[in-house]
Amino acid sequence: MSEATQTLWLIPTLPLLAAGALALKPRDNRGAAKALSIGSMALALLLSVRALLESLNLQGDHGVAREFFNFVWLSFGAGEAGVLKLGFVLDPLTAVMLVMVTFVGLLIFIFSVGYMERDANFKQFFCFLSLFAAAMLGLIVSNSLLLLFICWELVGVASYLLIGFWFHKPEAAAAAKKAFITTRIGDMGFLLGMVWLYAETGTLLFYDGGAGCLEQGAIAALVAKSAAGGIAVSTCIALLIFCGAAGKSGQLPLHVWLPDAMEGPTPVSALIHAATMVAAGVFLVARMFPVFAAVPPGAEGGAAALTIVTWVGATTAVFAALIAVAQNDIKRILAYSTVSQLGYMMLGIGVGGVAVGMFHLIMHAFFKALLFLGAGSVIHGCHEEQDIRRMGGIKDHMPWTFYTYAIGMLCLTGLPFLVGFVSKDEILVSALHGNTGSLVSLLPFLMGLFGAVLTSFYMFRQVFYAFFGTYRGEASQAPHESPKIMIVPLVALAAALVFFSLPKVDPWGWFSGFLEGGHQHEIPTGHIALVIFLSVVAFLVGASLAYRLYFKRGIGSADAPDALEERFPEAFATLAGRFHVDELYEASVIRANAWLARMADLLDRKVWNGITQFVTQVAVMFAWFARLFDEYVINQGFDFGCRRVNDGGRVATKPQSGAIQSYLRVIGISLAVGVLLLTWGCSGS
Amino acid sequence: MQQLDQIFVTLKAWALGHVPEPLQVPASIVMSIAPIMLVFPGIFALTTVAERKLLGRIQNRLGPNRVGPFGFLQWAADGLKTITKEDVVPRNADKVVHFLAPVVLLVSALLAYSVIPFGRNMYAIDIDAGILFFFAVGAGTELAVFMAGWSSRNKYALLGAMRAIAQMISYELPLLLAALAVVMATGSLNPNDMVAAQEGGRGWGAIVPNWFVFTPWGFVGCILFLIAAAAESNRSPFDLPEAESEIIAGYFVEYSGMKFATFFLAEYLGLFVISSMCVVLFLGGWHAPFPFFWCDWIPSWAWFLSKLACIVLLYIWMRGTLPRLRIDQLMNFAWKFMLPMALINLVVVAVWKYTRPWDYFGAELVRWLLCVGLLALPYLLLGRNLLSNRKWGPRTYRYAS
Amino acid sequence: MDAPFLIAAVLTLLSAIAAISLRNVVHCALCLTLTFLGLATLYLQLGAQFVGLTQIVVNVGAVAIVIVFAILLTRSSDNPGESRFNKGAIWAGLICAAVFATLVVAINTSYVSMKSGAPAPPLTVEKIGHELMGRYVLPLEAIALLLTAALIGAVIIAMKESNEKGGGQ
Amino acid sequence: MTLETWLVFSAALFCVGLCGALIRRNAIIVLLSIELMLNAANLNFIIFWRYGVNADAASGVMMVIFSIGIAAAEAAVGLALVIAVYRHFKTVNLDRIDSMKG
Repeated sequence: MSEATQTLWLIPTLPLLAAGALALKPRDNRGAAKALSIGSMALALLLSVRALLESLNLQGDHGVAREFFNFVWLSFGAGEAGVLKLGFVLDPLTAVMLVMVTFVGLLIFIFSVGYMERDANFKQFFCFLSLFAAAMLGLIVSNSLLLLFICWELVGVASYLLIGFWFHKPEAAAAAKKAFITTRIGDMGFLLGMVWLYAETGTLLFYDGGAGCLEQGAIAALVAKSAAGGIAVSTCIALLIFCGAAGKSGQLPLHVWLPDAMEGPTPVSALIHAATMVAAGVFLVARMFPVFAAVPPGAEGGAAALTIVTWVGATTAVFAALIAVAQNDIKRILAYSTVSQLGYMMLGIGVGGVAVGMFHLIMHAFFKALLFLGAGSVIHGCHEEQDIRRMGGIKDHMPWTFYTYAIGMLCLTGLPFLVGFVSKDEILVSALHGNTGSLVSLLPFLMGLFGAVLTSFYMFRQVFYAFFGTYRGEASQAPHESPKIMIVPLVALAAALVFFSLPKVDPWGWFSGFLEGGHQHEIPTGHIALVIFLSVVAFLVGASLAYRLYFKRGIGSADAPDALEERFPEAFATLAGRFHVDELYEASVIRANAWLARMADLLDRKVWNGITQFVTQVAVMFAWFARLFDEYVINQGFDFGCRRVNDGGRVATKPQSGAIQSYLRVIGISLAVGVLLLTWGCSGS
Repeated sequence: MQQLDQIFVTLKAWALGHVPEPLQVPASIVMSIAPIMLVFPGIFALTTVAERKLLGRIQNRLGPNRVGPFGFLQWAADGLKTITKEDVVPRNADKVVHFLAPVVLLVSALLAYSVIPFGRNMYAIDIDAGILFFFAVGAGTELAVFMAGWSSRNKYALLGAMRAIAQMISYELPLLLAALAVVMATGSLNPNDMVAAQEGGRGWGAIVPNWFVFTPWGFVGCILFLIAAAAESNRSPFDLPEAESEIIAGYFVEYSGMKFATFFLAEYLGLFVISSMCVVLFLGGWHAPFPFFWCDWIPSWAWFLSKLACIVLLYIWMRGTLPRLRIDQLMNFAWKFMLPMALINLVVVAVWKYTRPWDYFGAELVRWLLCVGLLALPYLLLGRNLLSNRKWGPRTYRYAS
Repeated sequence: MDAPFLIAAVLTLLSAIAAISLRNVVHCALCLTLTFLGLATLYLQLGAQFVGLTQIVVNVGAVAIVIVFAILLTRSSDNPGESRFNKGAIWAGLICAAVFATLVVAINTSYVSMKSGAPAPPLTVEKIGHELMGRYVLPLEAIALLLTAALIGAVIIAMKESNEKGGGQ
Repeated sequence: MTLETWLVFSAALFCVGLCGALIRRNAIIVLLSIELMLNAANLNFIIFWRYGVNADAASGVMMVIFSIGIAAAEAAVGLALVIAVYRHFKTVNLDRIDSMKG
């Protein structure tokens, strides 16, 4: 076992310690907040790079290089079966995620120093950020589904705190609650899947030298059994766990929280949407890929679980992209874009395996972080204005922001030969390659292509709105460039993207080789060429449409209706209303919930209350008897006794008249009697 | 000379010889009392005239000058007048007590004379605790004053009585303590022993008499005694109880005629007897001041009476000179000066007695200096304290309200 | 029984009875003074000269005056319409008579009265002084302490409430 | 003059004092009666000193001297108490001063 594996636990521990230390610091200790959180993150980055190098070193001939380090967490019974183990694993998946998260996270931390400069709770913000980073890193390095789950929930808590960071805004508080509760629905499935997995395999460790749940023996056992309806247990477990992943990654039914989470500070948006939390779901699927991909022997077709993942991903990609077309909030557009891209990732994993999905995840993390930070810079420069209709022409005011933003945007839209084009292209290639000839199986590919067109369209629309034309905000408050500490991360991310896009670098080749252990899919060259052509067309179509609609015509004023809206008002309204998913949920789930609550209330009132009433009445009856006994037997007896004592006292106080002369009389009598007794006594003797 | 000195004693013995045996005791009593009851009222009569003449002289006027030669028979006129005046008693007065008050006062004043030795072998009774008797009888004075003031049912009378009692009680303490100094020095309560202790003289040719007034403590004691005696007998400047200008003669405002005269008489008799006690205690009693031969020619009772006359004249002089005190000054003087001085005087007496056995050269001088110092220092301190200028708050009247 | 004793005893007893029965409280106090004087003469008759004179000095000169003062300070409480005797006066009188009777019986039956020693020799003041400074020096000091305490205590008790009004001498 | 005569006289004086303490309403008179009783007791001391078996001992006289001192103290404190009581109750009538009544 290498030293890097043994010290793997340090990577999440460093930000955790920073968070703990910050929690104890005084409130206005900004210097410590900056130094501790950024320092811990930088150290974590260094350790992650070291782990990546170590992992590269280990890369041998025999498949994927993997090292793990397990320890007993608690023991509740005798023998090997009675212990619960946790552990850390170092494999290519972990290594690239670590480097990505720490690198992007570090840049976001640095950006936050500038962005949150004026905030009163500066220290608290960094405390939460550090906690979030710690949880995320813990999630990545864990070799146990249980540890992963713990960190998963910690990520949820941290995101709750961060989204609701400006809790004095009611929207922020509501968004935080929404995020937390929505993901909790998915987590419920995750928990069930985990418990089922433990019940079947007796372990939650991923890799344990042949005894782990992702290893050959366990998978074989899982596929051998089948649950109700003839579905393999592995598929059921995979789908349950996918619920959790869908919740975290904002897949279709559970995507509603993600756009709302834009209420948090922009660095939080960047951190959550770009690099980490949303990626956690994809990462989970990638981590559990063996379970998802397990196919019962003798079953025809691909793995059922992966098919569902594919469909969910494709649907989400198109769905979210459609909504993004009609949004006006700069961050909200990016949020729906994120949801859409997450759909791509799921699609990629579903059709092309871990490497395809993860590559898009990593690349997306870079350019989406860049976009979010750029958007943060724009918002910052435009005096907290988020509506793109009130921006415009700010490329002259904020050149650095504009050019970096442009690089990120072009990556996202898939300008050919940029790294974003490559990652998306791989997904589409895999999707095309995976079809079985039927139209239905070709549909994911077509949806992906349509999504690409939409992506190109809405991103160009946004850029044309925000950066070109004339400034439509208040003239007195012209936009200004952001401080250097915010520009530096932008430039760094843009530089990274440009670096990845250099023809000599070929990140995809290296990445797939590293992650898949040299095992390459054989894809026909014809497919590749077709897909490249279609992608370029899609990009051009989206871009030219946007150009015609928004750049050529120009945008009149901030309150003028959208070009699309003028043409298709009803469709645009539907899109602007986000397909009314929130309203649908309001009408269905929440209404049902309310109805259930009412039923429970009725049950409580009528049934349980009746029973309780009866029991109470019985008790009251007993109490009544007890009271009678008390009142007429004990009390009266006591009163009687007291009265007698009182009477006695009154009699005894009679002589105590307070008149001293009455006492003196008694003394006189006793004197006489005493003298008489004395006299008789003396004469008698 | 011996005959003249003992003439009254001889006379009494001679007269008793003519009295039948069973009546000798009462006769002896009568013969002891009668001269006192005759002589001192006579002196009183003379004193009233003398006082008025002297006061007149001091105040630059003539005084009584109509009755007799130079007005010297004024006392007879006054006596006759008071006897013949109507006796007015207030309707609401407590008649019995009102009547008894001057009687009690007179009786207690007269009783006090019984222990005074007026001359060699001239005393009414010779009891062991003569001084104690003197003061015990004096206690009746306060009671009489109260009776007079209370029974009159008069606001001023009661006020005066209360003032008088408060003053008498306050000054009785220094009076007693001053007398106690002599008791300590002589080791006896008998006035005869005290007179005997002051016989002879000291110094070259015994020129300085052995009177106690010529010792440090005796001098201080004598002064204290004289001041306290003036207060006891309500003499000016301590005549607040009968201040005419404030409470129209105080407790005997409601007395008239013979009763008023009785009060007057009793007051003067009290003054005489307390002055006599002062003579006995400090001024050598009936002893002659000098050991010269011609001094023996003058009878002892004459010496006594002349000393008494000196003190009475001193009081008259004081009355003509000093203004009346305020009540708070009076009380402060009694409790903050007289009483501490009298107590310190007792200590000095003890020191004086303790140092008597010293017989080395100059011991006498050291003794004197020691005692004078012991008295002078407190005198200065107390006097300064008394004279220190203090602010008086508004007075609250508790008894008169 | 000789005449001086009879006179003094009758005077004492009568004034004592008057002291407890007269309506006017001041008269009572004066009668008490007379009783004290009578008792003093009885002491003198018994040969206790010093005690007799001390009795006069203390009781007539001080106690009587204090009582008189107290009467004057509490004067306004007199209620002319009210009886001067309390409710149980008859019983109290009977009790007193019974006490007197028993005491007389006790005196007459006591063997102490059967024998009587020689009359005591006259007690000079000097001897009393020596006794006081010798055998009885401790009680004397105790009495001195008691008198001081009583003096201070009486002043404090009597002044307590008048202090609030500004106080007097 | 016999011992019994003296004793009966002092007993009579004592009973007069007792009677006064028992029947009078005025607290001052009660105090006065107590003085009377004390004096009767003093008289007894003197009587027994005078007619006692050991007449040479001056203890009877001494006792009376101390007793007189104590009586003076008692009178002072007692009358101060009466004055304090009077200030509080506005009366010296003992029948009305019964706030210690049971």
